[in-house]
Amino acid sequence: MANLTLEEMIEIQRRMMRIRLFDERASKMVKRGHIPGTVHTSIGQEAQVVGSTFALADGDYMSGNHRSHGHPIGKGSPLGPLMAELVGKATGVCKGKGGSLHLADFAVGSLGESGIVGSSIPIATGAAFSSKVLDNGKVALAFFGDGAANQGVLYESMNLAGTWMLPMIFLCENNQYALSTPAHTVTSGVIADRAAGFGMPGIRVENGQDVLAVYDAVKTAVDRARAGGGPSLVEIVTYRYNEHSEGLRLANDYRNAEERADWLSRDPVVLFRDHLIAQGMTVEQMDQLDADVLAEVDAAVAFSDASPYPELSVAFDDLYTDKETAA
Amino acid sequence: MANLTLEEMIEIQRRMMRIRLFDERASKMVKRGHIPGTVHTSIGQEAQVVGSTFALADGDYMSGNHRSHGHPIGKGSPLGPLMAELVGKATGVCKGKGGSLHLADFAVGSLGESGIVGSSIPIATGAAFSSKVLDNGKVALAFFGDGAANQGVLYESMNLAGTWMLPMIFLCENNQYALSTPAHTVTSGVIADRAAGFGMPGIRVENGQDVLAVYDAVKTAVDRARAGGGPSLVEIVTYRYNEHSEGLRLANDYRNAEERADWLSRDPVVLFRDHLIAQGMTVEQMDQLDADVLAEVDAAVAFSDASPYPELSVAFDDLYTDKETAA
Amino acid sequence: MSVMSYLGAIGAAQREAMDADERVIIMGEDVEANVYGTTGGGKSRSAEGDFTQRYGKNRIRNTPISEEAMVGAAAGAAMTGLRPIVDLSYSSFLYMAMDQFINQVAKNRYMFGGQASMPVVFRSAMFYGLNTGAHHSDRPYPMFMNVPGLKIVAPSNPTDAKGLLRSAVDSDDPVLIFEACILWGTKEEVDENEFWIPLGVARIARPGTDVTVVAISGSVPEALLAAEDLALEGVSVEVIDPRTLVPLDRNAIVRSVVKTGRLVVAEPAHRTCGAAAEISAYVVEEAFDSLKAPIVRVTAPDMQIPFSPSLEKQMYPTRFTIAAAIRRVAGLAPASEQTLLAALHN
Amino acid sequence: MSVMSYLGAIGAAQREAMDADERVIIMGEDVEANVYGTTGGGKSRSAEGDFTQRYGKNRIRNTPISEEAMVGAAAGAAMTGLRPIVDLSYSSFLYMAMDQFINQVAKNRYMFGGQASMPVVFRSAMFYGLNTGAHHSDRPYPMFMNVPGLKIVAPSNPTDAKGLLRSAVDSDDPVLIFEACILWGTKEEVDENEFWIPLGVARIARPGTDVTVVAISGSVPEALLAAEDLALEGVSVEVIDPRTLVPLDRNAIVRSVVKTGRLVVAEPAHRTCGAAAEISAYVVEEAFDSLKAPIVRVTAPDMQIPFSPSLEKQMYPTRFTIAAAIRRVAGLAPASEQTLLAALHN
Ligand SMILES: Cc1ncc(C[n+]2csc(CCOP(=O)(O)OP(=O)(O)O)c2C)c(N)n1
Ligand SMILES: Cc1ncc(C[n+]2csc(CCOP(=O)(O)OP(=O)(O)O)c2C)c(N)n1
Ligand SMILES: [Mg+2]
Ligand SMILES: [Mg+2]
Repeated sequence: MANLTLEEMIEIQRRMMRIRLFDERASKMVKRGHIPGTVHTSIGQEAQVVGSTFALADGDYMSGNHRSHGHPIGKGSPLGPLMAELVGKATGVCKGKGGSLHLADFAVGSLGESGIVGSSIPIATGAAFSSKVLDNGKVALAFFGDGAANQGVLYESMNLAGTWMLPMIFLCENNQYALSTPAHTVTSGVIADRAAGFGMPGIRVENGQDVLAVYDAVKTAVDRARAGGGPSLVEIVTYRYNEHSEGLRLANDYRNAEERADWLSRDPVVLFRDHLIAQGMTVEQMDQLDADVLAEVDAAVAFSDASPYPELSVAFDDLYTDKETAA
Repeated sequence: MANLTLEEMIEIQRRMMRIRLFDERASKMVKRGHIPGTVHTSIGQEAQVVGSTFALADGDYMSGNHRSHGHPIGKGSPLGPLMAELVGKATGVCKGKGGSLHLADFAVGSLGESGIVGSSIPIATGAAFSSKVLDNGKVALAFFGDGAANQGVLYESMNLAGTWMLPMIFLCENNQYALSTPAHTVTSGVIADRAAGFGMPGIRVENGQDVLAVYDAVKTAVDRARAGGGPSLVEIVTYRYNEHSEGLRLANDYRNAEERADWLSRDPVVLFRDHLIAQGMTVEQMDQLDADVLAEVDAAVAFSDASPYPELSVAFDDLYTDKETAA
Repeated sequence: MSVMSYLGAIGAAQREAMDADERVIIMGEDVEANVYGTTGGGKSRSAEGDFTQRYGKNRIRNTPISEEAMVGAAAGAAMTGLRPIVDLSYSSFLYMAMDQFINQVAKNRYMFGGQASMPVVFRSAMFYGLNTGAHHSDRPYPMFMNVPGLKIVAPSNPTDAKGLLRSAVDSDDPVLIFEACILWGTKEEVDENEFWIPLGVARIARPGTDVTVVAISGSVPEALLAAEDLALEGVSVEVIDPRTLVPLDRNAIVRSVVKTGRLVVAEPAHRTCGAAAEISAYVVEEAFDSLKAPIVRVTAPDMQIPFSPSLEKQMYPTRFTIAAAIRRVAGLAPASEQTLLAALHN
Repeated sequence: MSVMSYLGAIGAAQREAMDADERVIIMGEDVEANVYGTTGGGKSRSAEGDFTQRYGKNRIRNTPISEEAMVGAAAGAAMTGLRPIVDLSYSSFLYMAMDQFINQVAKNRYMFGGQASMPVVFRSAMFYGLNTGAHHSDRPYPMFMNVPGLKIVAPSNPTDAKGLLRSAVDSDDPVLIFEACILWGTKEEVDENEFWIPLGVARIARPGTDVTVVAISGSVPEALLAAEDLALEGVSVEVIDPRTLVPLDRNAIVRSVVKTGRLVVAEPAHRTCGAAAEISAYVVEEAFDSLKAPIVRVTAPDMQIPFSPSLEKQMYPTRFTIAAAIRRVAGLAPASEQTLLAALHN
């Protein structure tokens, strides 16, 4: 079981709340047109995200997907430049060039979220490979969804990581749907069970709303990877509370009310708040934590609001390292 | 155990001998420059090939790879147009446009060999899909090597076939090397074990030189598929006697003499010849079979020799069904 | 006739094709729930008229997110009796299946000496200009034009979207249709009866005599606006919409240039090795003596697409940049700085 | 100086790069056994000097046949401290990894606002003209030219192969090198000391004054032969080898055309949307007034590659087809029918 100090557990709750409140704000901003395009929230999946990122060390790498805000937040990225990025401001973590789908914060080991489903899995694999060649003790983790679990590149990467014994965690966020498509209708077999054929442990965390259960499973895999034991596949069963993306409206509801109510009754941030209170924290302390995080989110929005849009000309920077090659 | 008549078993031996003698001839022709480019022989893998193709019905589909001659021969394709194709003659099964790497004979359900490793697996999957939609009772089989087993498209196809319960056999020809690379150095886990995670049976035939063992395993999978039981993965352990491709010469020998001697001592065509003799065939009868097949190969070469090269202009046919679109 | 959106016209064509031929099936991610709006009631996202109810799950197939297997399986199915329409949603997902497109879909028939035919349609949408960032904004049709064996269609209006899709489904060769999302909302009167627009025949979107503009996909409406603007200055612009890029109606383009002597090519793809390069090179080779001025390309720059709206808006041909190119080849003075500034900040 | 083959020069450059920088590693299928001849002794396939012995299995890595993961992993490794050289053997295997090339390798740095750099080299060989059939004969560099963010190199001789590879490895941006197998045997004196040829600088392979021929990769030697042939008839042909296609030395090409007024572009890729189209379109846009004749492209037709030697030989530009194009732009009568027949049956 998790061997965490109270302080660490408070930090876990703080990061989960950051995701919750950041994404709730982002959702509103999309609906009001303050954020262009759309965003995919991790609301409901906070335990799955933070349980995973918290099991990594500061210098460790990770890559992610379109459900993108939680990962860097969970890894400790400050909120201001993330929010500014969502809005398309020059102070965004990617200078406004990436947007929600393509957050990256190399300072915290976030090598990039990918709008293309499955596409960033080999990037994390390559980071694990460089760790191994350079022998620098870093571990890499790739986040991907239940839908992405049917992209072939996952199995190529698992095989490569298994063959080369790379320090790597393949982390499947099984929120049971890929857009409108229920996982069981397009997935043959069980995702975690696919690990065995690729010579690595496959762990399925059935209660992905319990952040400590997630942390334990991922930490075991991280420790194993760091010790030279090679890669693992960890599948975490969870649920997204919102629609696939903000603003999307489908005529058919593909999820039923009972299912939703059941998952809502096991809200990860509420569960862990209660756990912390059981551990001796007061209600006031927890309320204060929420208020602090809300202030952080407010500050992030204020930071974004106060930031300029990028100059037209910067669109032509950053493609190549040398300016001459660019058109 | 295989429920085959003596006649059927003789036909199996005939097809194995066709592959052996056709490929031995092709090898010589490459070395003499009669066949342009190179070819990849199935010598040593005859039991694996014919045990598989013989388990299919006449109308069933299959797709293959660069080690390409055995598959259509095993499925009953006449040798003349195959040999003419290798030489690049107008009477070739693909009119000289395909060559060794791209044999196809739709008349026997051969949907094409692929020079690109792994690339034809979804083609067979699509054939199985059309069988299912059209409900025509056909089964499809995809041949691929141990090397190809690390292409992601295999797992995408397995998942699709598993989800849609397609009548499909994924047939891995594990000859233990991909070119110079030993399978165990680039494969994490056991190929057949990968089936379980994709919700299908995975069978490993350890003695792939025993054509009846191969036949039994594949026939079970074919029957299951035809009965609506969905796909299977069958891995057959075998060995190629020749170099990866004819004419290739590597400075380093990546296979050792002992290993080779062991496999040579279990030559599939010798083993099954002995089996047939034990079943009551005479040595003379078996010699006659060999002589008949040799005559077939001679006739195929004669057919090819007598055939013209294609006219220059035909290079510009067959790209599109309508001639106008072509350049 | 009835008013249809571009998206609605695609839905209508799919319905007609499904009704006309049992071998036509639709497969893709989220097609059962009509997420992308072309497997629903024919007008927009809607539950009624739902294709899944109408045609059943045997013919309307949600796929896993496995583009490579999906494209290859559609090819294999097309070789063995079906006529699949594959919905690949965004054009930038085509890369996942590039091997299948090039090595199987395009080469198969040729390599096998004509044994197979490949009646399959691949639809995908170019989401450029909608602040979706670099991963979702691609316009990759030029790279497919370099692959012999594919047919490539890029409709610019609802009528063409409907009529070309019917021809694509009826083609025995593989067809890739690139739809521009910025056109999805476009509405016009479209014949609700069946009709087919042949592949390989350009449309003169606006006749003219002084300058030819060949415009592709989402650049067609912009070119028409530019032509209107220039008409006010007395320049008569002929706008040609090739509609299909392979086969390309090269004769129609050359005919026009022989008449006008001046050519601008506008398209939303990246510049280098784009369709505009091909059209320019072809015209200079075949109609050199008719040319009175350089051929000018108006394209996206060789730059990936930034997310920020403030950056993205300058990336694609607009009425203003096309007009500027027309002015250049017509020998007119550039528009006033004011107009150009207005253009950049519109 | 010492005599090196094209293949040997690549091996030599790889050895130099591995010696110069520990972060350089080589990965690919069958590189440990030196199957493709560039991880051996430096001259040809050979056991001595074997890279695996010299650099160890940590830096010389056989990969599974998983091109997509291989390319993506190389990208991820490049973002985190290594400088991989990836041997993809045949160019037509690049399609397997197209998503990684376009969506990760090319876009990564831009999307992330310059946070990452991507120092990785992808080598592959175009096996055209060797009767390997459609799957192995591709020359797909034009489609990569349409992808901003990649650098693209196509050396035509051993010296360039060596010097450009060194610059590619030292580049902090991703570089794709397309090597033509028909050039592998080419030999010349090459400096065995380290040298670098900058990316983006064309080479005047033969100076001339009457006609400019821009030739790419395997078409360079053919263009030089055509130039020799035409010299006998008093036509002075300037042959330009761009060497790198991105960045493309556009100025060098325009300078030459301004001088000669006549341009032929020869390349082994398919015609539509090829590099020749780009070069032609660029020149007509920038040097229209200098042009005295149409720009003529000599390319492979828009046709997949047939296997039969009797069919394949007519597919690529040759000294004869290039000479015919030069004659056309120079206003000379076509060569006699005899010469052309000889060409087809050579
Ligand atoms: C290659 C590719 N195919 C399809 C899509 C469109 N798409 C975006 S998100 C998504 C669903 C992803 O589901 P999953 O992997 O389970 O992640 P989740 O959204 O549930 O977190 C799809 C189909 C895409 N972005 N990339
Ligand atoms: C996509 C792709 N990658 C690499 C190659 C080069 N190649 C041809 S055959 C081969 C080895 C294949 O091994 P395996 O699948 O085990 O088949 P085998 O030759 O052993 O029958 C390789 C690497 C290829 N043709 N296609
Ligand atoms: Mg999901
Ligand atoms: Mg093998």
